[in-house]
Amino acid sequence: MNLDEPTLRHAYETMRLMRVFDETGRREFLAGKLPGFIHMYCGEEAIAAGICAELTDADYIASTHRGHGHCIAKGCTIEDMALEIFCRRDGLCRGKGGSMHIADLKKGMLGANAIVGGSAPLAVGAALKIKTRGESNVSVAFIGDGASNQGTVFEAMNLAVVLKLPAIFAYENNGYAEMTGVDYHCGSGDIAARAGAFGMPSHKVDGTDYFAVREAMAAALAHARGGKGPVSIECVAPRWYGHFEGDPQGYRTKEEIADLQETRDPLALFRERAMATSSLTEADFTAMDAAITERIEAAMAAADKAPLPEPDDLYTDVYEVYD
Amino acid sequence: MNLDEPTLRHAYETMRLMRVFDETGRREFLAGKLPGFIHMYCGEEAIAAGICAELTDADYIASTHRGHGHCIAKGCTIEDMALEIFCRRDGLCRGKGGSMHIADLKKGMLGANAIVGGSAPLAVGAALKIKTRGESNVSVAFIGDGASNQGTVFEAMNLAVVLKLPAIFAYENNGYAEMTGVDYHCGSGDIAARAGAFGMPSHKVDGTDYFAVREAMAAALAHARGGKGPVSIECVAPRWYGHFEGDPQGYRTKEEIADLQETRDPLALFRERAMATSSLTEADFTAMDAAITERIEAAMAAADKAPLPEPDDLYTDVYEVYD
Amino acid sequence: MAKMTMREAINQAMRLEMARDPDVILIGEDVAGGRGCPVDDGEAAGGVMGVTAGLYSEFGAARVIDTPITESAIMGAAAGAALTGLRPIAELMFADFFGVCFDQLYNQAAKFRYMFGGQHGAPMVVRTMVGAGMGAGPQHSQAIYPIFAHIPGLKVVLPSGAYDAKGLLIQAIRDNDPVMFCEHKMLYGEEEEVPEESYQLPLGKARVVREGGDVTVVALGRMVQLAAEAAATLEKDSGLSVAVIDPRTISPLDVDTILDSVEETGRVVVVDEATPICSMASEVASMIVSDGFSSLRAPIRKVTAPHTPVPASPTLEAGYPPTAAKIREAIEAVYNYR
Amino acid sequence: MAKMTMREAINQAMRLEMARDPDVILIGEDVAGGRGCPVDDGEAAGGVMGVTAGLYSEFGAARVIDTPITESAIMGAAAGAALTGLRPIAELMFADFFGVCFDQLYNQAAKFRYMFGGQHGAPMVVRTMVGAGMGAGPQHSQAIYPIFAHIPGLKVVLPSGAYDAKGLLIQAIRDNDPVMFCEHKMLYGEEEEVPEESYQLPLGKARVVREGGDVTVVALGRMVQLAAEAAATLEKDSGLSVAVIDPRTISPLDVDTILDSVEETGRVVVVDEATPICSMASEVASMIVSDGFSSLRAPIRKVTAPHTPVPASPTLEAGYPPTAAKIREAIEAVYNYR
Ligand SMILES: Cc1ncc(C[n+]2csc(CCOP(=O)(O)OP(=O)(O)O)c2C)c(N)n1
Ligand SMILES: Cc1ncc(C[n+]2csc(CCOP(=O)(O)OP(=O)(O)O)c2C)c(N)n1
Ligand SMILES: [Mg+2]
Ligand SMILES: [Mg+2]
Repeated sequence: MNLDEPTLRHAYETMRLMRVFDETGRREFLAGKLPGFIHMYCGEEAIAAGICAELTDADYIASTHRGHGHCIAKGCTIEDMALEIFCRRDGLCRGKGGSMHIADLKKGMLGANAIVGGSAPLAVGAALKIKTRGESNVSVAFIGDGASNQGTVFEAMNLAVVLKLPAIFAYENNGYAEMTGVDYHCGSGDIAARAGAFGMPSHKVDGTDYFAVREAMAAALAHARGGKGPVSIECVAPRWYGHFEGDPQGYRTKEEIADLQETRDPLALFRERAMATSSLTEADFTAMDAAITERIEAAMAAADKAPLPEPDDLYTDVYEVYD
Repeated sequence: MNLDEPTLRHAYETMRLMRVFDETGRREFLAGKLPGFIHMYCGEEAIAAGICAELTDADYIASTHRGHGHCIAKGCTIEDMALEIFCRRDGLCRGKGGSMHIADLKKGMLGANAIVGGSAPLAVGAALKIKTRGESNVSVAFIGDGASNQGTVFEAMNLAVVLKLPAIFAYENNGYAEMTGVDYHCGSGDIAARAGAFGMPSHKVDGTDYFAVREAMAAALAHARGGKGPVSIECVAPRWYGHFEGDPQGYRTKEEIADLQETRDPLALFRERAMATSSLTEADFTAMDAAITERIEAAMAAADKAPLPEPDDLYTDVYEVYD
Repeated sequence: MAKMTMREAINQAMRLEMARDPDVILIGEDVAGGRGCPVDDGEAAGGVMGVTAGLYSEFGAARVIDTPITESAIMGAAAGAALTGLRPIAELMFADFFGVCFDQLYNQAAKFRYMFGGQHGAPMVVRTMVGAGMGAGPQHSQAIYPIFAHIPGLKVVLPSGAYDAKGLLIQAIRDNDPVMFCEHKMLYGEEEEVPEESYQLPLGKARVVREGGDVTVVALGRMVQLAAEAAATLEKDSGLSVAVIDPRTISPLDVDTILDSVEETGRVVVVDEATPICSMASEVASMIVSDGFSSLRAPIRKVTAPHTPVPASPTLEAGYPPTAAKIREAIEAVYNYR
Repeated sequence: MAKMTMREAINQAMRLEMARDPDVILIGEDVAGGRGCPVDDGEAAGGVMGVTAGLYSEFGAARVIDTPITESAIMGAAAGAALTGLRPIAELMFADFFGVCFDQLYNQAAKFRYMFGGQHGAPMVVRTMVGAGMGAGPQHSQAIYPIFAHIPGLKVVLPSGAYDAKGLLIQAIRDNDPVMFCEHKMLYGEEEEVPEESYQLPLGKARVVREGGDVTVVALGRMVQLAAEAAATLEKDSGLSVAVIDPRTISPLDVDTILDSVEETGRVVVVDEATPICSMASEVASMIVSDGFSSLRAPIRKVTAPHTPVPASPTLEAGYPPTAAKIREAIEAVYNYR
């Protein structure tokens, strides 16, 4: 897979935005500024970036509780996202959704989802809309390794095969479902093969390798846009942080994480390869990093100062208010 | 597989009881004597008989809406069953369950189930009890081809593998889920292979062949009783009647059914093979048939005349009555 | 005006809306008559109760979609399609099955509009069968709609006959939020006068089935007929004047029509086939004691099913839902209360 | 007597019962601290909220069972094990997730006893987290228990603090029918005096939190504290004498204790954090207007969440559940009604 320089830049910036958005968000969370739960995507950036690289606003994604990376990859602006995770009036969901329900329909981002396995049937529904209208877009469900066992996900895969829908099941195998290891919770030990047995082409790739993910997705897109039905892709990329902020991670070692950061950092791996195959330099990356840090700091600071919802907003956006 | 004469007699009688129980029940239903829905097992007798042949009362089965055959195979007496499908006071469930909820816990028969896919998690639960208590029994879920797509069933298979439970998933592929064909509703076209991808040994057999079913079950039993975890068996045996009584079956031909009855009658196939490999004669079978018909007619007639529940039974068997 | 069964009226509502709007699709088990069979007969079924018969032949496989028996996938697919622009009608064959798929309705479809800050809702209708009467036992006979009504974001419709069913279903399909459309299985064969053409009935507007100044009866679904019967008998026998109100939609509930009547009568009976705890019968009673207390002149009597599952035995089932006799007795009790 | 958090009290109840009865097992997600990880540390978690911490170390993998994230399989496994002889405690992490698994509870476990004609029930406890207050948004903050209470065959417990939680949980584990044990997440850290030894509190018996002759307040779960606070303030400020009743179990409901108090006061406020339609607040109000009408001297006021999802924003969430101020206002309103 050979990508030109603007594409490489864009890919890197996308991943870098994810990294810095989450690490900065983490700082704000630990400072008590964000409510609820927050789930870090660090270590998995190449998955969302690779899966969404060739999608447009007319394609759909349905996301998970760990959704910030997906949003960024799908083109949500981080300023709007920051407002939402701060639960501000002008956030993407007016502060009613927060981190676990962030959505941006105009970008085809159908929402983070705090129900494990909730994304898959919804993505199939968007694929059904695409097919009914005769469009050539696709719909992607992001699904964690833990979520891969949920009945809803299996049902969704079967229905997508039966109706030959342009749905792509993007499995994010980050090694853990909360505190439970994938080797324990997935009885077959192989998410991709299990998906394949539902009757669709199935890929398994290194989820820390942007190029590998993007390549698998390109094949999936050709298949799905060609009217041949759904595809699944399992991307393996262990997470760097706890399940959510506050998880002390007694179930894994500091060494595992240090080793991951050293040898399987999707951004570092990308930089290396990009510098070897294009004219991008260390300095280019440093400049991109700096710009992104600045942008995200500004976004977080603005969000922190942005207006809160009005108390009466509690009652809006339901079809009907009872008293 | 070589079986001695008493075993062959018992097997045939079991299947014949199923056949006559359902065909006589059908007559009573059409005469307006049975309430609700009734689902015929004709054509599939060898499945229940083969699966349950070596089970004892200490093994469990969890059944489906099409459960009469499973009951008989598991040792429920047809007199008690007749009382229940007539919804009489002295029926197995005091008339509160009826055909779709018939259960006999002392026989390890954990209930027919009117929720498609409902049986699988329950059977896994019984297997969990077996394992927790350190017993050597097994627990079987009967699952239709249509039910094989339900999320609950996939979840149950995965959990059984994860916990290495003595659970056996007996798929009854009778060609249809109500009016929908298996080739349509099962995306992969192969229930057994899909089950195998969950990480368990998986068999596929001709469900009209008692000996084939029993042989596959013997292997499954050795595996499950040996503490090696769950097994699945797909048994293929098309049904002879409509989904329920009242289904005009516009979606299939009279010829298909005639051909089935001619060439794939589990009882006829059994008789042939038994006569070829034992000293059982045509006359023996005729005698068994006559005895069974007589017994079932008597059971149905008795049930028809048996006392109804008392109106106040409406309020019993709930932990607490509100008024 | 022609007589039409409720089954026909519902079928016609779908047909009219599908003809009018290409975004309306129908998805569910055997709604297209069953696919993948030796005989490809779109008229073979049309759902187990025949309610969707003929729609497959008219609108084709792209819009009348048979599915595997996977209700979470069906409801989720409808919700996802609704969120992105279609107006699906999804069939949940028996409402009793909500337990395998409710997340996609209550946490997803029903909450989209709110949790996405108003970006979009899920304009979908879930058609589903409720109620006892067929001897089908505990898992196929429930009137489980109070659970739907509990959920903010779900509207819940409960037609008591063919005329209402048609107008309410057309309205429900055009509504921009998810609507649970609960069809009582014992009403499918009941006939009423129903216009051939399209018409809409608003959601949240009760029907005053009969006027009356002595007692107010609020009855739901199949109970409306029985309540009207009881009222007529009492008027004939004892000269009582009994108002019967059919809310038609239980969420939103037409509070005003009920309170207006209570203001006149001060005496109330609520009749529902659902089990009593946290039910619509309780909801209506509690609404009245909160907002109509000053009119109340007697205890409110709820006539409901008992707090038990539905037994299979017809003998027992006959005593399960309210009967006209029990309703009459309750009306007399509140009327005679001093 | 030692002070103990509700988290500790619940942990202790499970520990005591598991030590007493080998048939009691615990099954759920991460209840054993997470299996299959590089570090096999049974103390690592104990459920996301740490409620089951230490049980894995004490009772081992055969009785403290981690599962995949498959709630239907978990609840079904518990139901099947309960039907065949065990007494499982199954954890449904957040009650909000009931929508992916409710069938195994409501159509299966809850109906066994009835639909099998009394052969056997499902002696199991489902421990689950409810309530708003963490800013966790629409799918992790619901007080969804009215839906559980609607179902015949399910008992529903809603402890308001550590002492009750321990005694009620022990009782629930020994009960022969399925019990939904709803733990408010904002109460886990709250301390009360709790005996170290085992004790049981009956299901279906309310606690009179404070006596009072002017107004009866029925409050549920976390609302009990707020109601008691409001009552105390009013007594101090205006000399009002306000009874506060905590039903402790909402199914079965201790109707008598409530009616006794209403007989004295004639004025009622019901406080619940759940959304209002077909809720326990409505249930209690409707029960009173049916069975305590002659005592009633004012409209019943329900103080509940609005009929909306729970917003993530803490600003909005703060206005979502009832507050002591709103409860106080309602008490004054019913007190002053003439
Ligand atoms: C239906 C449901 N069950 C349980 C949870 C609680 N929960 C939230 S995230 C999570 C783990 C998900 O694991 P995985 O799918 O691997 O995603 P990851 O967090 O690793 O990205 C669990 C159990 C939930 N939100 N929804
Ligand atoms: C959850 C659920 N969905 C739908 C139904 C309605 N239903 C009853 S039987 C049936 C078909 C089942 O097909 P299969 O599993 O192949 O069993 P078979 O009837 O062929 O024995 C359906 C759809 C149900 N009872 N439960
Ligand atoms: Mg994971
Ligand atoms: Mg079948």
